[in-house]
Amino acid sequence: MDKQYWQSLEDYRETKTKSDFSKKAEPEFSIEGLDESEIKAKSSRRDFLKMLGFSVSAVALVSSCQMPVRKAIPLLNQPEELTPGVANYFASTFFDGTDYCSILVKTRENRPIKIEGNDMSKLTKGGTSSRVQASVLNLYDDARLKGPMKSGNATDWETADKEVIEKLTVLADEGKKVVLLTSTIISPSTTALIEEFTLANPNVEWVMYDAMSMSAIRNANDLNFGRPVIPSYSFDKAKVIVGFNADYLGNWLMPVTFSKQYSSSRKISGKNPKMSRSYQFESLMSLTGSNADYRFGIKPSEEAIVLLNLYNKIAESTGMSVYNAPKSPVDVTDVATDLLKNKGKSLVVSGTNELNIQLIVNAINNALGNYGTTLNISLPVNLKQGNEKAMEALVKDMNAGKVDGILIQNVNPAYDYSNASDFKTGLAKVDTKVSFADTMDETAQLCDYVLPDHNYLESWNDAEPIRGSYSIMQPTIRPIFNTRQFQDTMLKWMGNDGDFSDYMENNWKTMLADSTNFESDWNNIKHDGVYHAKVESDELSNFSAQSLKARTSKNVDIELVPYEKIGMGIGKYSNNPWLQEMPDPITTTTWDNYLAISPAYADDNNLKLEDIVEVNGIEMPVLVQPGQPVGTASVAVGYGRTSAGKAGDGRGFNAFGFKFGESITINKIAGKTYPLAMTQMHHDMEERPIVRETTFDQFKKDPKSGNELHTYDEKHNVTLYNKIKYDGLHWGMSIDLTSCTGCANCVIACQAENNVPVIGKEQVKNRRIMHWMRIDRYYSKDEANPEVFHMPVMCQHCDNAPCENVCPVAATNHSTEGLNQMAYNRCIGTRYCMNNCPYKVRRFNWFEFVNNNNFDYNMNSELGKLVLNPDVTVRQRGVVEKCSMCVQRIQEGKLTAKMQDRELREGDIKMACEQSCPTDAITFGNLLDENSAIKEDQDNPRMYHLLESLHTLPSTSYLTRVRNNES
Amino acid sequence: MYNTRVRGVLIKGNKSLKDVTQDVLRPMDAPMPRWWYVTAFLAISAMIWGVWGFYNTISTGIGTWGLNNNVAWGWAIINFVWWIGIGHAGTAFSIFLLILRQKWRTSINRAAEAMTIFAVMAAGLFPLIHMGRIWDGFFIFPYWNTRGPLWDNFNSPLFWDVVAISTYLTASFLFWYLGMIPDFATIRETTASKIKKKIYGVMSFGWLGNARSWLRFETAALLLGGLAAPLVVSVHSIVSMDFAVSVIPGWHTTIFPPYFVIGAIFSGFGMVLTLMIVLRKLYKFNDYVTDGHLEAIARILTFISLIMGSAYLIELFTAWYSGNEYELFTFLKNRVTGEYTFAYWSMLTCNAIIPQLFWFKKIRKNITMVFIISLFINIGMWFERYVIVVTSLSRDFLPATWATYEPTITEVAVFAGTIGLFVMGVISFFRWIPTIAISEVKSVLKETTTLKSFTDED
Amino acid sequence: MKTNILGVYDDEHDILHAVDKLQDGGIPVKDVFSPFPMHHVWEKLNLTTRLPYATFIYGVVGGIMTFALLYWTSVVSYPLKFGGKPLNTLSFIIIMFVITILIGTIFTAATFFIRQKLWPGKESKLPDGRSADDKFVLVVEKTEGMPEEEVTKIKDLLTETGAVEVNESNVDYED
Amino acid sequence: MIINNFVRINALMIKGYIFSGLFSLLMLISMSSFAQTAQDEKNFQQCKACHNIDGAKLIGPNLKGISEKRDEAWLIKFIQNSQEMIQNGDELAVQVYNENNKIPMPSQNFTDEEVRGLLLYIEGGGVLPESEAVAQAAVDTEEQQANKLNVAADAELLLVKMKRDGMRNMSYVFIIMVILIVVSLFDLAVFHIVKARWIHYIIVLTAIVVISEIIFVDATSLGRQQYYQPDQPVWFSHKVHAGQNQIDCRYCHFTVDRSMSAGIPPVETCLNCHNQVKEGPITGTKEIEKIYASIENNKPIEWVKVYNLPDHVYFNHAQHVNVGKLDCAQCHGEVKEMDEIIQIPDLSMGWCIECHRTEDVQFATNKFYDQYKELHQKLKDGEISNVTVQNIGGDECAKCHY
Repeated sequence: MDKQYWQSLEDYRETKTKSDFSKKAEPEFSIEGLDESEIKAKSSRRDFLKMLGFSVSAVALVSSCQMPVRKAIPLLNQPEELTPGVANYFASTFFDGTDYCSILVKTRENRPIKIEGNDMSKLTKGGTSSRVQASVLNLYDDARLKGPMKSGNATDWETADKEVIEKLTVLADEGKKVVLLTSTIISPSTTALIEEFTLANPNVEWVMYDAMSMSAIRNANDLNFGRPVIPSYSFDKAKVIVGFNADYLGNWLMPVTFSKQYSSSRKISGKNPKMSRSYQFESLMSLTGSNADYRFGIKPSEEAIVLLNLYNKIAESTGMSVYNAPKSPVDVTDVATDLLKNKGKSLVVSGTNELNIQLIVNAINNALGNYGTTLNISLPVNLKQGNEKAMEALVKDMNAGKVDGILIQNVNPAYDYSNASDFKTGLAKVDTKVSFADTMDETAQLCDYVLPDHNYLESWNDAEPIRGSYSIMQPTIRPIFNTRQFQDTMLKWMGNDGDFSDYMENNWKTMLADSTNFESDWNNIKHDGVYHAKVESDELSNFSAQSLKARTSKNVDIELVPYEKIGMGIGKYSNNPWLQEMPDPITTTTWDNYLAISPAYADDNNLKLEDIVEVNGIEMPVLVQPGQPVGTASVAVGYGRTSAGKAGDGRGFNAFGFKFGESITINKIAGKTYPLAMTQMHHDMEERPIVRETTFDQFKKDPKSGNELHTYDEKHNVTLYNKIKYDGLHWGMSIDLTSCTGCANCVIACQAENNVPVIGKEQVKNRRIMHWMRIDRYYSKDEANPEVFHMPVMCQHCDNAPCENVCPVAATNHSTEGLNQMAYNRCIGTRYCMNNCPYKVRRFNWFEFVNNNNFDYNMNSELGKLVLNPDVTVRQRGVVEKCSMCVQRIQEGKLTAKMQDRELREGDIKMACEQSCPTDAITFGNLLDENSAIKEDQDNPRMYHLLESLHTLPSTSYLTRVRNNES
Repeated sequence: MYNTRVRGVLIKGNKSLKDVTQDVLRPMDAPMPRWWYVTAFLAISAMIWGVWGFYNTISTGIGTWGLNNNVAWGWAIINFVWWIGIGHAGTAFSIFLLILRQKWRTSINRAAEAMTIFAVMAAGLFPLIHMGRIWDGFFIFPYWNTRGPLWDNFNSPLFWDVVAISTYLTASFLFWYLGMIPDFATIRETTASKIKKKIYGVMSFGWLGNARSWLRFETAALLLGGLAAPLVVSVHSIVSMDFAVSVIPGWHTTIFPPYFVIGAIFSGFGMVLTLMIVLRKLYKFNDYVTDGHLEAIARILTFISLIMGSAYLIELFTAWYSGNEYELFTFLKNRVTGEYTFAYWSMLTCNAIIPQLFWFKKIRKNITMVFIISLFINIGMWFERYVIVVTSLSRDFLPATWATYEPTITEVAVFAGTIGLFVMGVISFFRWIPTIAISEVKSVLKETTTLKSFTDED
Repeated sequence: MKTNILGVYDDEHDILHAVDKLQDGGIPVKDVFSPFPMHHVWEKLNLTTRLPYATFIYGVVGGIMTFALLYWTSVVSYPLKFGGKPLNTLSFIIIMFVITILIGTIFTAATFFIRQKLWPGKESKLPDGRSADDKFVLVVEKTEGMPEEEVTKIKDLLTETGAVEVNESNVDYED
Repeated sequence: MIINNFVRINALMIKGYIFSGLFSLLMLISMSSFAQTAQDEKNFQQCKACHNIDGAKLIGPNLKGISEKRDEAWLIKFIQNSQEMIQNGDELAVQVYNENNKIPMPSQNFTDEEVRGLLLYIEGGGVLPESEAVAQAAVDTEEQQANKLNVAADAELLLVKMKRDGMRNMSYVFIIMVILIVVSLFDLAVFHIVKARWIHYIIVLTAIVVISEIIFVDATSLGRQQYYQPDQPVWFSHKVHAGQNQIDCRYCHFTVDRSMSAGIPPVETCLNCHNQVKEGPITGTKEIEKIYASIENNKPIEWVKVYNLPDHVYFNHAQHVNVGKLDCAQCHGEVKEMDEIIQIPDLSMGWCIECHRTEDVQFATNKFYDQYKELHQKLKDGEISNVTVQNIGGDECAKCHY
C-alpha cells in the first residue's frame, strides 16, 4: 500500500475522531487488500515497466536499482464481516430527492465501488437507472465539501452549531419566520423528525420543492378524489398505454419501476404471447416515444385538445358527458377504440404539469375504469411532493422581507428554479441562510453557513416511495469528509445527542408495533433493504367529475419544450463525469445540451447541426432531431451549472428559465458554430439487417418473421474448419431488442464495473469514446416521425473472431469457455484488431487516461480513483481494450461454486450490464446448460446474430425487435 | 548475368572502359555542389520535424493522430504501404530484368536498389511508430521468454509483415552491397585521395577481381537475385494480406495480392523514373541513362497502368457481381460517388488515365512531360492506399460506428520526416556511392556500342 | 617468394585470345584479373563453384527448421486458439516461405564471403591495380627455378597477343 | 534457472534439517536419561507463556494436577500437535479448544520423553530439586539452541547473498567484457600486439555473447523481485512461529482460504498469544514491544509486502489453497525455516504456467468439475490419466489477466 495515499486519506478525516457522532464505528478504511487498486492508482509500477521497454540495456546496467517498496498495512482490529479481497454487498436505497431506487452496494475493503439493483424490491425489482449507477462516483467527488463552511471559509461543527443554534433561537424567540426548504422527502423517519422540529419551532415552515414539479397531478386528484396524491401506476397490468409527454421510461416519476413494469408486459414468451401496446403523444423525441408502438408528434398547446378529443371519443361510447373541443390535429379514433377495447386494462398518463390536462387524463382513466387496476389512488406515490405554489409564495415572501431564516436541504433553486434571479434577490434579503448542500452549489454559495450533508452512501435513512413499500438506506463507508448527516444536524439542534440511526430505529419500533421480535425483524429489513408492509386499500371515494376544457392551440412560430436528459436529469449530478459522458439515448450527444429542432424547420431556416442560435438571449447550439414535431423545439435542463465542479461547470447552458410550451423565436447567429460531441453521426441502417424487426401480428403468425435471414445465413455459411467444441462451459449472452429501451443504464454499469475511463468532450468528438458497450440508435422511415431502434452492442465474443486472427503478439485469443480474451499487458497497440472487428467494439487507449491532467476526471484524482474496481486492471496508454464479458465476475462465480463444492447454477454469474437492466433485456449464461435461460433464447425463433452473414459465430445473440403496431 | 545478348545500344557516346570509370566517379570527387547542400538542408529540416512527430506520438500517445475507434489505421499505414511499394522498384529492376535478360537495366539498377533500401527504411519506421506501446514492441519477436514461454500469433498478417519486410530489407541490402563491392574496389584502386582509399578499401572487403572471385561473385549474385525474386512478389502480397485477410468490405478480396504487387511495381517504376531523370540531369549521365532507358520505363508504365485500370474495374465488377451489400456500398456508394469521391477519382486519374499519355511518342520523348507524369503516378499511388485504408474503415458494417478521418499535424510531420530520410539517403547515395554499377556497365559496353542504337531501333 | 608474370591488356578480346594462346602453348595461365566477369576465362581455366548446392541445402534446412519452430510453438509449447482456426494452420506456409528465403540469402552471402575470404577491411593485394579500372591482367606463375628462357617466352607470347605491358609482380594475393 | 535455484535452496535446507536434527538428537539422548532436570524447566518456559501451574488462568488452563486429569498418551499427543487432534475431531481436544476461546495451543517440538519430563516437572509444582538447579546454571543451552535453529536460515541467507553478489559480479563481468571488446578491437586495428587475428575474433564474439546473456537475464528480471527480503518493521520470525511452534499458517493468514488475499493479520491476532508471551527466544522483548506500541498508539504495523504481483495479474489465494488444495510451501518455500520472509520464486508468468501445466485439479472430488463431461468421459476411457489445470483452460489469458 502506498504511503502517500494513506496519509492523504488520513488528512481527509483527521477530524473524524473529534466528531464522535457515529458510534457504530464502521471498520477502518484501509486494509491490506486495498493495495491492488492502490497500485493501479499510483501506477508507479507501470511507469517502471515503461522505462524497461525503452532502454533495456541501459537499465540492465544499473539493474541493481530497487523496485518500489510496497507496504501492506493490516487493520488494527479486523471487523468480522470484512475480508480483504472479498466483496461485501449491503442493501440500501438510492433517493436523491427525485429518483428512487432500491439498491445493493458492492463494497470492497469497505469502500463502495458499484451499485447493483436490489432484487428484493417489489418496486424496482433489481433494476437501476444510469443516474443510480453513476451515483457511486458522487461519493468520491472532489467537489464535495470537506467540512462545514461559514461565509466561504472553513469552520468546525462546534462553532457552526453554536452560531446557528443561537441565531435560530433568536429567530424563534422573536417569532420570525424560518423556512426549511427541502427536496421531496419520502423518508418516514425524516418526516417525523422534521415534524418534530417544526413542532418545537413553530416559526419554522417546511416547504418542499422540486425542480421539475408534478403538483398538477396531485391537484387534479384532489379535485377528483379529494386526495392530493399521485396514484401508483401499474404499467404491467395495462394492455394499452397512452402517454402524453410523459417519458415514463426515461424520467417521469419512477422510470426504473415503470420500465420493469412496461417491459414485463411486453416479454414475448410462451405459446400464447401477449404484448401491450403503447401510444405516445409528445412534443419532443423522448426515450418513451422512441420505444412506443405508435408515436404522434404534437405541439404542447395541442395536448389538451388531443386529450379532450380522446376523452370525447371515449365518453361517447361510455355515455359520459362530452365537452366542446377544438378539432384534434391527430386522429384519435384508433387510440380511443383500442382503449375502449381494453377497458380497465389500459392506462393514460400525461407528464405535463397542467391541472387542466391532468383532469382530462383522470377523466379518461375514470371513463375507462382504470382506477383500481392500473392506477391506484389508495397506494399513492410519495415522490414529487414539491408544490410550486408554496415555492412561489416563498420567493415572494423572501423578496418582501418576510423570511428571516432559511434552511436549504438538497435543493438548488438558485440554479434550477424557473425564476432563479428572483430567488436569488429574495435570498439576499434573508438574514440567516443555512445550506446543507454537500458541494458548494449555486445556492450554497449564497448561504452564510454550509453544513455539508453526507453522501447517501454514508447515511442512515429510510424511504417510503409508495405507501407501504419501505426501504432502508444504510451507510456503506465511514464518512470520507468531515460532513454530518442533515438529520443528525437537526437532532443536534433539537438538543438530541443521539444520532439519526437510533432515531430511525425508534421510529421503526413504532411503525412495527405489531412485531413480536423487533430486533430480528429490524435486522431482516436492514439485510433485505426493503420492507413491504401489508397495506389495505382503503375505500375509494367516488370520482367527482370536473368540467374539462381545451383552448385552441396557439399559432406561434415555435413552442419550446424543456426536458430532462436521461443522464443529466435536473443537473444535480453535473459534476459526475460518467453521466456527462454518457451518450444521450436519443441524440448520442455527450457533455452538452442543445436546441433540438425539427428537420423541416432546419431546412426552412437553413440551420444545421452545431449552428448557433439565440433564444431569449441565450446562445445555444442546434441539433436537428428527427421526430421533433414541427412547430416545436426542445431543450434539456440540467446544464449550464456554474458551481458544480471541474467536470460540470460551464457545460451547455441553463434552460430552467424556459417554461413548458413557451413560444420562442429562434435567431440564427450566422457564422458561429459550437461543437457537439456525439458518438454516432450516421443514423440510417442503410437497409442492412442490423436490427431485425417485425410486428406482433406477424410474429404471432410466424415467429420467424423479420428473421428470415437467419435461416438463410445459417444454411449458406460454409467453413473450412470445424466448429470449436466446448466442454462444460460456453458463455453466451442474448439481448432482447423488444425489451431494450436504450436507457443506457448498462453503459454506466459497465463503466463502473470495468474501470472505463472518461475522456472528455474533445475526444468524444474525435470519436474515441471508451465505453465498452454502446447503444446504437437508428432511425428509419419518416424523418418527421421516425421509427427508432436501440441496439446495445458490446464485444460479441465470436467463436470465429476476426480480431483474434490478426493480433501479431497473441494478445487476444479464444478461451475454452468461449470468451474472446484480451491480455492488456501483452498488447502492443497495433490496432489491427480494432480494424478487423466488424462490430467496432474494441477501444484503444489513445492517451494515458489515468493520472493525466489533460483528462482531469475521476481517474486523475486520488479520491476519484477509489471507485475503481480492484479486480479489473486499469489500462495503460497504447493498449486495446473491450468488453471482457465481465470475466472477473465469471471467475468469481466459478470460484464460489468451487469453494462450495457444487456445480455452477443459473444466476450464479451476472454481468454488470445484465444485473441492473431495468427491462431485463440482457440474459447471460452457459450455452451448454440445457436448462438455462440463455439456451432458451438460443433456440428462440427470434434469435439472430449481428452481421451473421460474416460467419463470425458470435456468442452474443439478439432477439428480433417486435413492435405491436400495424405497419 | 553479364554476358547476354543485347537488343540495342545501351551506352551512348562511344565510351571506353576508362571513360566509364571516370564518368561515374567524377561527381564523387567533384566539390560538393550547391544543390546538394540545399537539398540536404531541406531533408534534414524535414527529418527534424519528423523527429518532433515521433517524439509527440511516443510521449503523448497515438491520440495525437487523427485516428478514432473506427478508423484505427490512417496515414501511418497509407505511407507505409506507399513506401514499401516504392521500395519494390529496386528489386524489380535488378531481378526481374535480370531474369528477363534485359541488359538496359545495368545503368539504372544501382540507383533503383538504393532507392529500395531507403524506401524500405522509411517504410519500416511506420509500423514502429504506429504501435501504441512501442516500448513493448519486442513482443513481436518469437524469442524464448519467461512467460511460459509465450509465442506469437503466426496467423497474423502483421507478423508476416514483420518477417517479410525484414527479410526483404536484408535480402535487398545484401544484394545491393554485393553488387557494389567491385565498384568500391575500383574506387580504391583509382582514387587519389588517401582517406577515400582507406574507406573504400575497407568497404571493398579486399576485392581482387580475378577469375575465381568473379565466378563466385556472379554465382552468389545470381543466387541472391534468384532468392529475392519471389520476395518481390511475396512482400507486397503479404502487405496486401494485411488488408485481404481482414473482413472489412473493400479489403476482403482475393484480387489484392496481384493488384498490390503490380501497384508496387508501378509506383516503384514511377519513382525510379523521377529519380533517374533528376540524376541524369544533375550528373549529366545522358550517355548512360539514355532517352531509350526512360522510354523503356515509360512503356512499362503504360502497360502496368492498363493493368491497374483493369484492376480497378474488376474491383468494381466483383463488388457488383458478388451482390454483397457491404462491398457494393463501399465501392459504388462510398468510393465512386460518396464522401471519398475526390480520393477515388484522383487515384483513378493519376494511375489509370494519365499514364496513357505515354502512348503518344511525343510525350514519351519529352523528358519534362515524362517527369511530370512520373510525379502523378507517385501521387496517384498514394491516393490508392488512402482510398483503400480510409474509405473502407470509415464506413464499414454498422452505420452507427461510421466515423471520418483527418490527419493531424503530427502525422504529417512523421510523413515529412520519412520523406526527409529518403531524400537524405538518396543524396548521400548520389554523393558517396557510385550511382551506376560500373562493372556491369563495363561488361555490356563493348557488346552494345557496336550494335544498332537502342533508341533508334524504330 | 612467389613471383608472377603479368600481361596487361586493354581489350577483353585480346586477353581471351591470349589465354587460348598460352594454354595452347602449354603454359598454365594462373589467373586473369578483369574489371568485369568473363565467362570465357572461367571455361578456359576450368573454374567451377558449388555455391548453388550450399544454397539449396540452406533453403531446405531453413524451411524445415521454420516449420518445426512454428509447429512446436503453436501446437506443442503454448497452444492458443485464434479465430476458430486449428492450431496447426495453413498460414504457416507464408512464414515458412519467407524465412526460407531469408535463411538462404543470409547464409549464401555469408558462405560467399567466407569462401572468398572477404571481410571488411581486408587488405587488398592486387598484382596490378588498374585491373579494377580498365585493364585486363593475365597472370602466369613464375615458379621457383623457372628457366629464364621460359620467362622470356611467356613474356613474348604476352606481348604478341596484344599485352600493352608485361610486368613481374611479387604481390602474393590469396585466391 | 528457476528450477535450479529451487533445487539449490532445497538442498541447503535439507542440509540444515539434517544438521539440526542430529544436533537435537544428541541433546535429547544426553537429556532423557534423567527426569525433572534443568532441561525440563527450560522446556517449561515455552508453556509458561500461556499456562500457570498454580494460580490464575492465563490463556490456557491451569496445569495443576493435569497428569491425573488426562491420560498421559493423550497429553503427549496434544502437546505435540493439538491442531491435528482438533482437526481429526478428537472430542476431548475440541472441547478443550472451545473451552479456551478457540485459541489453539501451538505445537511443541518435544519428544515423548521430554513431555513426560515436563509432566513430572508440573507434578512437582514447578520446582527443581536443588542439585538440578545448580546444574541448570551450568548448562546454558539457550544460545546453542538458537544457533542450531538458525542453521537452515543461515544456509538460505547465504544463498541470497550469493545471488546478490552474483548480480553485482555480473555487472563487473559486463564492464570487463566491454573493455575486452574495446581492447581487442584496438589491437586488431592499431597495435597489432597479438598477431593471430582469430584470437581477436573469438574474444569479441565471446564477449558479445556474454554481454547479450547478461542483458537478457537482467532485462528479464527487471520488474521481478526474486530473493527479495526487505527489512520488516518488526523482526518477526516465521521460523519460530510456524516452524518451532508449528502454528498453522492459516491461524494468522486467516483469509487465505476465502479471499484472494491471504491477509496480513491484524495486531490483535498477535495479541492472542503475545498477551502472555512477552519475551521471545531470539530478540527478547525488543520486537514484541512493538506490538504493544502499535496497540497503544492505535497505529497499524506497516509490513513490507514481499510477494508482489504486477497489477495486471489477478491471483486468488482461495482458489489455490481452498480449491486447489495447494500447500503454502509450494509457492512460498519452506517458510518454516525462514526468519524473515524471502521471495523464493521469481513470480514470472512462466513459473505460474509451469505449475498450471503439471498440477492436477481436484477433478474427482470437487463437484464443480462435474460439468466437464467430455473430460470425465476421456478419463473414463483412459484417454487421459489426469486432468491438469491446463486441461480446463488454466493457461489462458483471461484466467489471470483481466
